[in-house]
Amino acid sequence: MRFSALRILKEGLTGNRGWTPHWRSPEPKSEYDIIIVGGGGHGLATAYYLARTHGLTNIAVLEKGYIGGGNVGRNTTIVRANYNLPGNSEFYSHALKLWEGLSEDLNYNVMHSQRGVINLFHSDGQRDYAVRRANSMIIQGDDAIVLDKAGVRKMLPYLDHDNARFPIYGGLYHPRGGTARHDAVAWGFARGADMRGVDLIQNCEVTGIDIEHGRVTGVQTTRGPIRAKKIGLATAGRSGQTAAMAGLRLPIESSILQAFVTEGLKPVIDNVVTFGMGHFYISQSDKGGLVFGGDLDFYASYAARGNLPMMEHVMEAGMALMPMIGKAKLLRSWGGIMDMTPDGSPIIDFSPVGGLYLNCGWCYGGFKATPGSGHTFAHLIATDTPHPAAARLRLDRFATGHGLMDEEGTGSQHNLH
Amino acid sequence: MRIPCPICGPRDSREFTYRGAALDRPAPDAGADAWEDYVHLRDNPAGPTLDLWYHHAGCASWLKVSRNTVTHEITGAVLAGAEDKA
Amino acid sequence: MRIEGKGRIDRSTWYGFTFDGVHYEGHPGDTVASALLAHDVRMVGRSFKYHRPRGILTAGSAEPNALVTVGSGAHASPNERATMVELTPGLQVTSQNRWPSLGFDVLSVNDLAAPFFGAGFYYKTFMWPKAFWEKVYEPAIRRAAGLGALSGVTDPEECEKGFRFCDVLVIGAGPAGLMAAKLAAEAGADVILADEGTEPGGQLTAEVEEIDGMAAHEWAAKLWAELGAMPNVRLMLRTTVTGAYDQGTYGALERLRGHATGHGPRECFWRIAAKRAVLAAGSLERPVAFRDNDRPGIMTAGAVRAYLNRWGVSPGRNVTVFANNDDAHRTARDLVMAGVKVNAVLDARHDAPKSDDFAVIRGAQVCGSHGRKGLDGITYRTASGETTIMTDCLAVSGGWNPTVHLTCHMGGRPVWRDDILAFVPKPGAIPGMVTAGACNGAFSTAACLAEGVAAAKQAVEDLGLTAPDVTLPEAGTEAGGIFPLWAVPGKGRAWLDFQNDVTVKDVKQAATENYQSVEHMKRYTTQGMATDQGKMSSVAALAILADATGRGIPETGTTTFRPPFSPISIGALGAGSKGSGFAPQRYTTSHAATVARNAPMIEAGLWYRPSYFPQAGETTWRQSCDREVGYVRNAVGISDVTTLGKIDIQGPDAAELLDIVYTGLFSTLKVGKVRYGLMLREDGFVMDDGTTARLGENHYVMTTTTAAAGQVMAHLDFVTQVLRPDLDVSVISVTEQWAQFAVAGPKSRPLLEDLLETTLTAEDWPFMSCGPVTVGGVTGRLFRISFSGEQGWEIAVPARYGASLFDALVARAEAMGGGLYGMEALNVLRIEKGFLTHAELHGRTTAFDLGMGRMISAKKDCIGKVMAAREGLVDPGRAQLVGLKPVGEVQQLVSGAHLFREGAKIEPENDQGYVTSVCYSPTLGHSIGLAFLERGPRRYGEKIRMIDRTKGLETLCEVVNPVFFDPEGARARD
Amino acid sequence: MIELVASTPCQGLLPLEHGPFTLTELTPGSLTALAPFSGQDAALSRALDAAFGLSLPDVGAATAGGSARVIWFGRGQYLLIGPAPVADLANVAAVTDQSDAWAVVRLSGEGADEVLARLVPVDMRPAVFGEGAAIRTYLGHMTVSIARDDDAKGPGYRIMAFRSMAGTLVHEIETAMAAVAARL
Repeated sequence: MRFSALRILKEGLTGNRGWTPHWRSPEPKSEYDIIIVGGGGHGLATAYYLARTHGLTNIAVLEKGYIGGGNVGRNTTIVRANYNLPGNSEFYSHALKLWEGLSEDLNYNVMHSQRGVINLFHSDGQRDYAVRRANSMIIQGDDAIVLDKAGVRKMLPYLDHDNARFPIYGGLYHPRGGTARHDAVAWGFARGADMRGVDLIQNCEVTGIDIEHGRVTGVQTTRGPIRAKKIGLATAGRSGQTAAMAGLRLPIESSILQAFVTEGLKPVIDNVVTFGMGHFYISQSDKGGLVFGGDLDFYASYAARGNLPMMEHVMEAGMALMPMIGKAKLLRSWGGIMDMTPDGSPIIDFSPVGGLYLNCGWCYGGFKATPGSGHTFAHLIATDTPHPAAARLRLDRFATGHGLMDEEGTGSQHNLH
Repeated sequence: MRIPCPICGPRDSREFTYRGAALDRPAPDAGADAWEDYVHLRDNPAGPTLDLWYHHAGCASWLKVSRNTVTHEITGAVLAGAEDKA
Repeated sequence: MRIEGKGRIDRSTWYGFTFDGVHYEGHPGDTVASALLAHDVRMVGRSFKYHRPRGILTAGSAEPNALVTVGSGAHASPNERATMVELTPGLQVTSQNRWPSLGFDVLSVNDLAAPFFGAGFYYKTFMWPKAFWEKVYEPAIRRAAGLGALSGVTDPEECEKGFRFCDVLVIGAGPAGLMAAKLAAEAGADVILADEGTEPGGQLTAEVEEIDGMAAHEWAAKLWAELGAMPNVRLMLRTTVTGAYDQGTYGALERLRGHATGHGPRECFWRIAAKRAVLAAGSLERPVAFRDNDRPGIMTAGAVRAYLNRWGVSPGRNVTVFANNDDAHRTARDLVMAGVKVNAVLDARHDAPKSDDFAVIRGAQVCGSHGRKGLDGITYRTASGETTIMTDCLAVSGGWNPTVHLTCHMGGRPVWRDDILAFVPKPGAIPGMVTAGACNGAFSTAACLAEGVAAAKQAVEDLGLTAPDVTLPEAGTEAGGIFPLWAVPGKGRAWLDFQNDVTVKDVKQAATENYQSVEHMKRYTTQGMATDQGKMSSVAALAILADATGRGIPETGTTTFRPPFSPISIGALGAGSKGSGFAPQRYTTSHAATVARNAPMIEAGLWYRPSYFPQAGETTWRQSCDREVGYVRNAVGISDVTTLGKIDIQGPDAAELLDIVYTGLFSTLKVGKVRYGLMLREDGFVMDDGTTARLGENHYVMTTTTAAAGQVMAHLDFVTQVLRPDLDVSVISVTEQWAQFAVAGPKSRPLLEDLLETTLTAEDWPFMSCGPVTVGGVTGRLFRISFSGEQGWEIAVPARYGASLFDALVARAEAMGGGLYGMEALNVLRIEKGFLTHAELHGRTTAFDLGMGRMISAKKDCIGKVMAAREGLVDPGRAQLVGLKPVGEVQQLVSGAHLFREGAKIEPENDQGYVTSVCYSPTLGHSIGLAFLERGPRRYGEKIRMIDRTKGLETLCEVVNPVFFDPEGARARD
Repeated sequence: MIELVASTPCQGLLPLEHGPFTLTELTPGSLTALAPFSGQDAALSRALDAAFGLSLPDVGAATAGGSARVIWFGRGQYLLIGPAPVADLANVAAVTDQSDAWAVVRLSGEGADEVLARLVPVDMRPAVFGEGAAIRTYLGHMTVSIARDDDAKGPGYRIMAFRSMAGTLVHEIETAMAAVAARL
């Protein structure tokens, strides 16, 4: 079924009786050409692009819970391409281009809203880095504007411009950055993949990866064994466990990132605003809730929930930056499991096991990567060559020291981000 | 979250900073693989783990904390390195 | 309307307030909701999507409909529950989400288009034409969405946060919580009893019943007072426990009464560390879905009782009760006793109990309601057909949901009980928490009292205390039967989520479209995403989903309950951090004198440092900066350098520690000498740099950069405690002990000789030497080091003398044609010399990149040495430090600009490096810059294009040695 | 010879009162960090006893002798307060002058623990944080040392924060004093 205003009109006039499932709930077959482990945003997008771009449809996405239940359903919905370093720069640039046509491509409105991202800076040194980053972005073909104090004040009059502990010197404005409706991204990819014949198998946990002579042959699942020629792992925070099934140890530690939403409010924040000194970022959803987040809870965890110290720190940062939100009430907080790499940048690469491909290490940046990740991972799996936009997202960069992408400069080792 | 500092007693986790899995530093000549293991690769267990915390706002001790990454249960904490100190 | 003789409000006092500009009066003890109902105001808001009229549904914090804005201007607080706002004199209350008025709301037209606005409709449209999404559709959606509005200006009110500790935290002061607190307190435990209400008793405050022969609410008040008199009990009213966190940590929000009269903060967010907790949070009554069940005048049966019994208000003059359980019959009983007309109790059960006091119609289901902006009548269905009756208030009960939320905050899922048709907590879901009373599925008062005692007994015995014998008070044992009824079948729209306008049809449509996981249904329909987080709707919605998908309720499961239990203002959670409160401010001892000289201050590692010192006649910072650079190059400059980290390292193994943490050798440093050191992270990248002086055989003092001082201290503790506990060495920060000043320039020696009344010969005090000195009788430390390339010294005195020494140094310098220099001049001086700061040591550079590869001693191991040798870190193709000098017409250099070969296309593949630091060098008379350039040191003399696309600037530069000035270093050694 | 004039960390900021609470600056004389070398704890304790008539305190505690007192100051670290150190100490411990490193204030008044409850993540009630207690913790976002410091009028708290943060220390305690006083 193709979605459109006309279709809504027709259904509305006929009692909304004609709607059909957005995807099937098939039984798993005994064998597929390709199995994608993980029915989150990246796994679903990978399946979608395998089908759409490469014409491969004998594919299953295996999801242990419900599709879209991982980080794609629990993030702060920010979409941007404002990275500094080679590797990230071209990858997120590629992803943003895919975002820009995604609703039409999927025929599912993902509410991609290019309302602009502003990264504030608070010292001359930070401004210099913003200029460097802005140049990287522009040279990459993306957009960036360095705002001075007055420029930020004009765009974001509600910030504390006069009394802030960390005075605002200016901002790096990325007009094409913005937000999208997170669940819709998962569902849109799911529907698009299903329409092209991909089997989405929910409530199917992979419990083992079968390897013969150094090459994958299939998986064991809670719904029985399934054979496959190729297996792509897209399990985000759980990458450590899924890779371990293939005998691999990854440069990944899983941590908690909390996010927050307030009760609905009339429009008051029109952009995405990032406050680096306070590790705080915020936007307002179309429904009216202020959606915001902060830094990691800073301990390895799979609990998908955080604790008070970081939550309070985020709120304190919010009050420091924009004290007008003091009477907005926090409605809900949640935690995602972040697959943190040593340098804070992702991995899309072959694994040492034949036919097993890795898509992991998304740290806090996975949502905005979704179409780019799926698109380039599909390319890698389908063609056995890295997509040019993701060729630097290599697994061996830590061992060799070549091409590390430590955007924050906090250290290419764990727990320093 | 409260962490049982062996020196100060149970304290709010806001007094601590975290530094990941407690691993033994290899010898300088242990080879590239051993160093890659130490600096970058992680078991990343979903379950019991032993990790390093620094009680920066308290006694300034580095601790090895036995903790469960799924439940956040903490079963113990010892002074890191104390086992080597006579 | 008010009912004489009912309620516990102070009728002798009148409080005036306004709602949408209309003046009303209420009494102390009223909530805004009770006061409005007393005036027969039924419509108080509009729903989110269809802008349907909304009335008061509940009498508590789960209220989804009666959301109002309280106060005005900067004090306006949106989305306040009218059911929770205590009436105070002069309160201004305004309705929300309507335009132009509550009565006439233009967007109520949405309701007519409802057939097109079903679940998830927005995912299926607004895609064409593409540009319209952001330009037309989204702005329209945003404007229509949202509830109340923020003022847009700084919240002028203050909040506070605090910590509390106890043995037993009892959450909820209803019958179960009161008894739990009593037992725990009598056992000798340190008890906190918290309740979100304004008086103790929980549900007892709303009921007509007796405990131990007393009115139940009086029994509660009496026990509360007794508890309050015990030294080991702390009572917290108006305090909502909002979240359960690890190791017995709870979040709680206290609303402060004094605030309304201008005394103190508005709210306090408490973090409570409790060894054990008893959850006695009660239960929440759920509505039943039927056609048009959302009209103002339809409310929960328990709420009708609460308004009558506690506030002396009847929400209607002609009330009908609709229920599937015994409990709701009490509403009819209480109304009749109070003289309010009750049409009938419509009970869906065919075996419902009969009453002598009011009519009970068995097997009846309400299948529709009538009225425009409030209820006029209902239609109900029995076996004999449909009947329409006039009624202005329908009290509905679909049963009660135990308040299990806190037990789910750590991932626990509640357990379905078929006998009471409700989810109850999973035992042990929160370590250390026991549940009791209605939140545990015990619905009779007697059972609540007993469970409270049992739960507290378990808690105190866990703590090793002996539980005393507690006599259970006499109380009612009736819990009431119940029959499953979630939604009355029929045409039309039956509401589940009143605020978000989610109907039974929406849930069914979601199931049809295969959004069958309860999480999918919730997210697709938005059911449960309103401000009540589904408290009023989720169980019914999942029952309908279960039915639509052919699963049972337990297999369908619930969505995840997450903190906070009820919303908390960001102002409370972020209390204290407005303005300068966000982080400590660190001031040097020269701060006041510096500010007095009008120096703009900049932030550095929480410290404040002067940018430059403007003088009369100077109109730009550059003029000041150039003058200050001149002081140092030509006379003498003074600068406060206290902010650099200073760490005393003492002990027999001090030298060995330094050899481990620095790339260079420090064990060979002679006493009285200073050496520059580079510190790596274990991954081989540069962490920090600084000088370290050997003050004695076993005594060094290390300096760190201002920003990295804390990090280096933790690192040294790590090395000494974890990696090398065998070392006998002590590490202690002395940053705060010493006020330290740089004295630099060709006239620095005479200045210091005069100050110290001694000679400082080049032989005794060569470059990179150190030692004790006496300043005005005070023992200080003198270091001959330079960050400017000039002859330089740093003199340190105990901080109490810092301000005084600063004044003395400045006076002497000014007398010698020099003076103060700030961070801008300091930056110019160090760039001229190619010295590094965080602009270059930005965490991604290696010793190799900085041209310091040879500083990694081959004679020993050090932190980071192995990983620094990885091929990627010593690749000759890496960008390495160089100097840049403009050689074309354009002379401007920009930090953050990128570097390209002449003739190369400006694209990422050709990007060869970037500029980190630039300045105009008054010494050399042109701009200079430091940069990282691929294979840079082998390209001196080459021309390179500096490209800044943010300003559209291109500057042709020559690649040069990064030491621009005095490359031999003779001036510093002079 | 120039004359250097000493100033105190909280000069011009204290004393302060709100309701029953008083905050004053203390100038306790010398502050000397003592970190015993490996295995020298007992020797340090003996040396302190010989010089000042007091011993090393336990973790989280203080000892006093005459005008001298020693408080536990962190792992393997103690702070001698009052007299200047004697030379002997340096044989068994790293001795570091910290006399100018800390702002030292005293908070007192009935219910002063309620003021600290706004700032400190440790139970400061007099019954729990007993006489002779001395800990390291946070006050707001500052690391501090807090010790019980009673006088004839009742319980008091000696609070030490970095000298450079004296302004923030006073501001935060004052805000909490006012907030608690407003409830009384």
